[in-house]
Amino acid sequence: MYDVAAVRKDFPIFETGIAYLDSANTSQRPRQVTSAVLDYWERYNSNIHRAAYKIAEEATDRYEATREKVRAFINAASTKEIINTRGTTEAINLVAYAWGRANVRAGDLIVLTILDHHSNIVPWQILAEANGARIEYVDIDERGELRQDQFRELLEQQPRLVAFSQVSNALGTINPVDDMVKRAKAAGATVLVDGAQGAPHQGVDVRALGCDFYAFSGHKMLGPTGAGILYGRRELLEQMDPFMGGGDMIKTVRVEGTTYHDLPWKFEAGTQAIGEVIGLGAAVDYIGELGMENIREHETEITEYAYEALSDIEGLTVYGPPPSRRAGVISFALDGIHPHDLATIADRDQVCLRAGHHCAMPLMTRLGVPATARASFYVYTQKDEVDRLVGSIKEAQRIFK
Amino acid sequence: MYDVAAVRKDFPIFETGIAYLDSANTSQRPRQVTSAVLDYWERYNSNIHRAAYKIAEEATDRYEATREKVRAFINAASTKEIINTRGTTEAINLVAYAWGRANVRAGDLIVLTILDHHSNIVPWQILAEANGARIEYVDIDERGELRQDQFRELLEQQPRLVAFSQVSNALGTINPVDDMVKRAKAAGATVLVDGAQGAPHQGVDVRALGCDFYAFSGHKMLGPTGAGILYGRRELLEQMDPFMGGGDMIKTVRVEGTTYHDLPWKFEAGTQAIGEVIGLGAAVDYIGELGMENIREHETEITEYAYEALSDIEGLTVYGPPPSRRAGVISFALDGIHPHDLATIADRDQVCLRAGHHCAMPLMTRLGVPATARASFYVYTQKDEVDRLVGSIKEAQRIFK
Amino acid sequence: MSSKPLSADDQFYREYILDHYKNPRNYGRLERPDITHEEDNPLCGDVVGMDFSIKDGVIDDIRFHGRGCAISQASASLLTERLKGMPLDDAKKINKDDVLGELGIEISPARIKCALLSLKVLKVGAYGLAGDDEE
Amino acid sequence: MSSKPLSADDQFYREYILDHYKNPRNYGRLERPDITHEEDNPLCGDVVGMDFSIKDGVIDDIRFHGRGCAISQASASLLTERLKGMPLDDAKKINKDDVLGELGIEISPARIKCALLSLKVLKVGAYGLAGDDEE
Ligand SMILES: Cc1ncc(COP(=O)(O)O)c(C=O)c1O
Ligand SMILES: Cc1ncc(COP(=O)(O)O)c(C=O)c1O
Repeated sequence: MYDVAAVRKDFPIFETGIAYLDSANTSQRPRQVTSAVLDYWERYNSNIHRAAYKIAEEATDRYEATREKVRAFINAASTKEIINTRGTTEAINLVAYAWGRANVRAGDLIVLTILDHHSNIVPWQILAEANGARIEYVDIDERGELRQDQFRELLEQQPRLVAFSQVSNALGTINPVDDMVKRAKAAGATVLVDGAQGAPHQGVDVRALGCDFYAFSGHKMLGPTGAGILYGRRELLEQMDPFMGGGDMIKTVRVEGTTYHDLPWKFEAGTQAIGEVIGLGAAVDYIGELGMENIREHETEITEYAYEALSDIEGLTVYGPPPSRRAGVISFALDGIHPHDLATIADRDQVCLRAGHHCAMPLMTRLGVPATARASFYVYTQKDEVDRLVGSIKEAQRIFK
Repeated sequence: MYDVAAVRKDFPIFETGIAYLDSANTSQRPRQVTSAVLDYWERYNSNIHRAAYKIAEEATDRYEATREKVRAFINAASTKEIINTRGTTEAINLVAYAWGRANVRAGDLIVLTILDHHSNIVPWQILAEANGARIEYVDIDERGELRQDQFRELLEQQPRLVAFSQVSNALGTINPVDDMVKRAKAAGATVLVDGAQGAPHQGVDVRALGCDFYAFSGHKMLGPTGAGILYGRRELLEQMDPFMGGGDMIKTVRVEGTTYHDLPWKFEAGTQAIGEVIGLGAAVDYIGELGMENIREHETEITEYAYEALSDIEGLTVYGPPPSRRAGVISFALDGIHPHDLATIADRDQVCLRAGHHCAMPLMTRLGVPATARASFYVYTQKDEVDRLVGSIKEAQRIFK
Repeated sequence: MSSKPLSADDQFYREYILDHYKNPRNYGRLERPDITHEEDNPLCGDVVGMDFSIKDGVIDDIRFHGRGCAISQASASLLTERLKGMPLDDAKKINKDDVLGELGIEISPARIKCALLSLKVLKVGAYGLAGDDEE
Repeated sequence: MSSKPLSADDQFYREYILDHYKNPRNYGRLERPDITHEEDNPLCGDVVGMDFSIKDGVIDDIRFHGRGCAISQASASLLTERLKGMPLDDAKKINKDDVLGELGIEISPARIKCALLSLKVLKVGAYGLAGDDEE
């Protein structure tokens, strides 16, 4: 049995009394993660990869150990395919610059989706503008699910790149990524999957999935801010020029020219977020101990509970698919009450609720709403927090009656 | 009187008994910094700029408070000119992409110096290659100081960009940046100063200096890894297109196109290193309390002490300028003993010494050495640590006699 | 929850703010405005637009339209009440503190932009002032 | 410091390693090598090159040259001693553990590349094997 009370004990922040329902935004971090970083700071704080002494060797080992943990976590073939970035956004931009600028040509088609996060839209808009490519967006149906018929039509135009998210952060929609990747690859496209909401909640097997790139953020999966991952297929990464230049990503620097380091370091210029990467390793360990299956089960239980509780409230509209096809995210609206006003009232009860466009403005435009309220769940979420949310909603309805 | 013993009490790592002589590589972090990050994790851990509840407001406030602290620290005109990056390397790459790609044209001249760090060379090599510009490097004289005569000659060719470091990380040379910036500006160049070694040890007044861009790293000035700063003159930053695209750097995202956020957020795409930026703010406070003047005095005292002690050793060659014109960095060689072997022997005595090319291969080539040993100092360095280094050197000479 | 005594946050949604939200004054459009301007707060989707009719340097008539949270809409409604009949020169002097004072409640930093959106419409629309000075 | 008893790290610079460093065996160049190859470890500036003379599938003669730390140069010297007169097929079988074993000391991760540089020269030079498998 998944013991959420025991899990919560690992998160000192809950002693403040908050009900934290904004994990799709950023997760909380357990003591196991923060103490791993603290251990670095207090015992072997040093720079890596230029190690001439023991503490720097330990820092290097632990930094590289995260890479192996992440490799195993997503089942990549090699640690050469695991590149440290600040997060999903930098990971996607890395691909847009280092792969995109060289490989996307004028007139090429880029296929995105209307429910994607800005971080998986804007880098491609910038690329399309620079290289003269065009972008098409896969629409959603009335349940908030991607229109697969339209996706397949677009594939017939042989897009150069197809990029979409594993799970929508705004609606919680779980996209049929296995099928979509297979079809996109068969159509000859390079495929990037935005795993920001997928990696923490569903996990992934990049080899089974068969995508070319996979991006995710440590801070959404119990790790510190400042550390995230780009997975890239080795063959592609080998062909790519570096993104940023600087220390550590080179073999030799000469006035006449420079040779670059091997993978994965070719893409890690300058001093990396060493402590944060070490913390991410601890987060992967922590998730491994809980077990991704258990996490999923727990989230499903909470999501179903919340879905039902919210659906019971009069004047409340839930956006997106039924609970069986959604991750632990519920976006909703209240008749006559703006999401911001609801969030402000919830905040009085220490209920942390997100209100806004969730960095998915094209989706908001598509849904015809300026903003939604959103509750999202993770390993530590308990039913009591959902109950408190329901209380805040009723309170708001009382005030705005 | 500067009380180094009291300062050292703020750094738990010294309880391990190490003599840490590698601060030019990365500094240690005091409890004041680490507990600021811990406080974030345990009390108000949340994402910023989308705040709908109190802890997110506090995170946003403290994140933005760092910006104001940094602004004051370098005396920038506005917080709009302070952009968070992972460190110096990302800051310089940001300029190379977002300013360089649009402003440097075929045949344009870029002036760098032979003693610069790879992070202030490779991004420009990549840019020069992409845009067809050419690069000239200012040489050093026999004291390891930039040849100002040659610099002036190069300025006559009206370079588009001039980039150099405030202080050399490999030799400790303090460059005459005031004069160099003034001349480069007068010649019509855009000027970037790499302050990675300057900001922590000398400080800077960017308005007095008059440079267009100034880059530095938090982890070299008592802050956590993962947070650094790009200062840019507002006028230039306004004209520039964004670097990375994604969440938070936009005003509106539409299928038809996107409008970007105001400065400084235009250049901060995706979830930032929130905890790390908050830690950097605490580091700036800590430095402010010690006082930059006092830090400089303390470092000068240690550097002179070390310079003398090392110069007394037979068969030891110190590279670079006399102590009066160098920062707290001493690069040296021992006859018949490779720097790596020295570092390994020092490590046995828990003396953390750097051996290598210090990410300054063009300088090493120029000096005709494959590597040097390097000791570097900071706020917490005490003479006893220098004495232990001298002991290790003598031990190495005994073993290799 | 409903048995809770009147708290600071009930204050936040004081009766008259809710009243202005539900029954906005001067809501709608003018047929032939001398000035018309709209601003939005893209981060939360609030929109406020105002139509001004100016006679002899005085705001002779005014209407606002828009959508968004209670704070942004009530603030617009309150501001139009105040502006109606006011000489333009006086309207120019209205500042943040006036607007926040009129709302009479504590506004958290995250909601300041909602509260000041209508002021931005006034400033940018009526005077062409740069609208970003409240950041 | 000099009164310290023999420690693990004095072991690290054992007499015979220092001896190989100061008096390298088979140092220099061959006039007409059948194979010649050089590798460097750019991160620390170590360089090792080897010239091979092959007769009937046997390493008939060998010389190395280079510069760098004691570990890299002693390792090269030791390896040439072992290779001289060895059938190429046997040389092919030499692996990391052999080389590290021959050094007979504990090598920290940071110095592994120094210790194995000569093996890389052998592998890449004599067999054209990819040289990155020790990473
Ligand atoms: C002079 C100089 N420039 C740039 C850098 C790069 O800084 P970072 O690795 O923090 O990006 C360093 C530090 O290694 C440095 O000393
Ligand atoms: C689906 C999705 N993609 C991308 C991102 C961007 O991640 P980050 O802000 O960590 O770079 C997020 C999170 O905000 C997300 O939910």
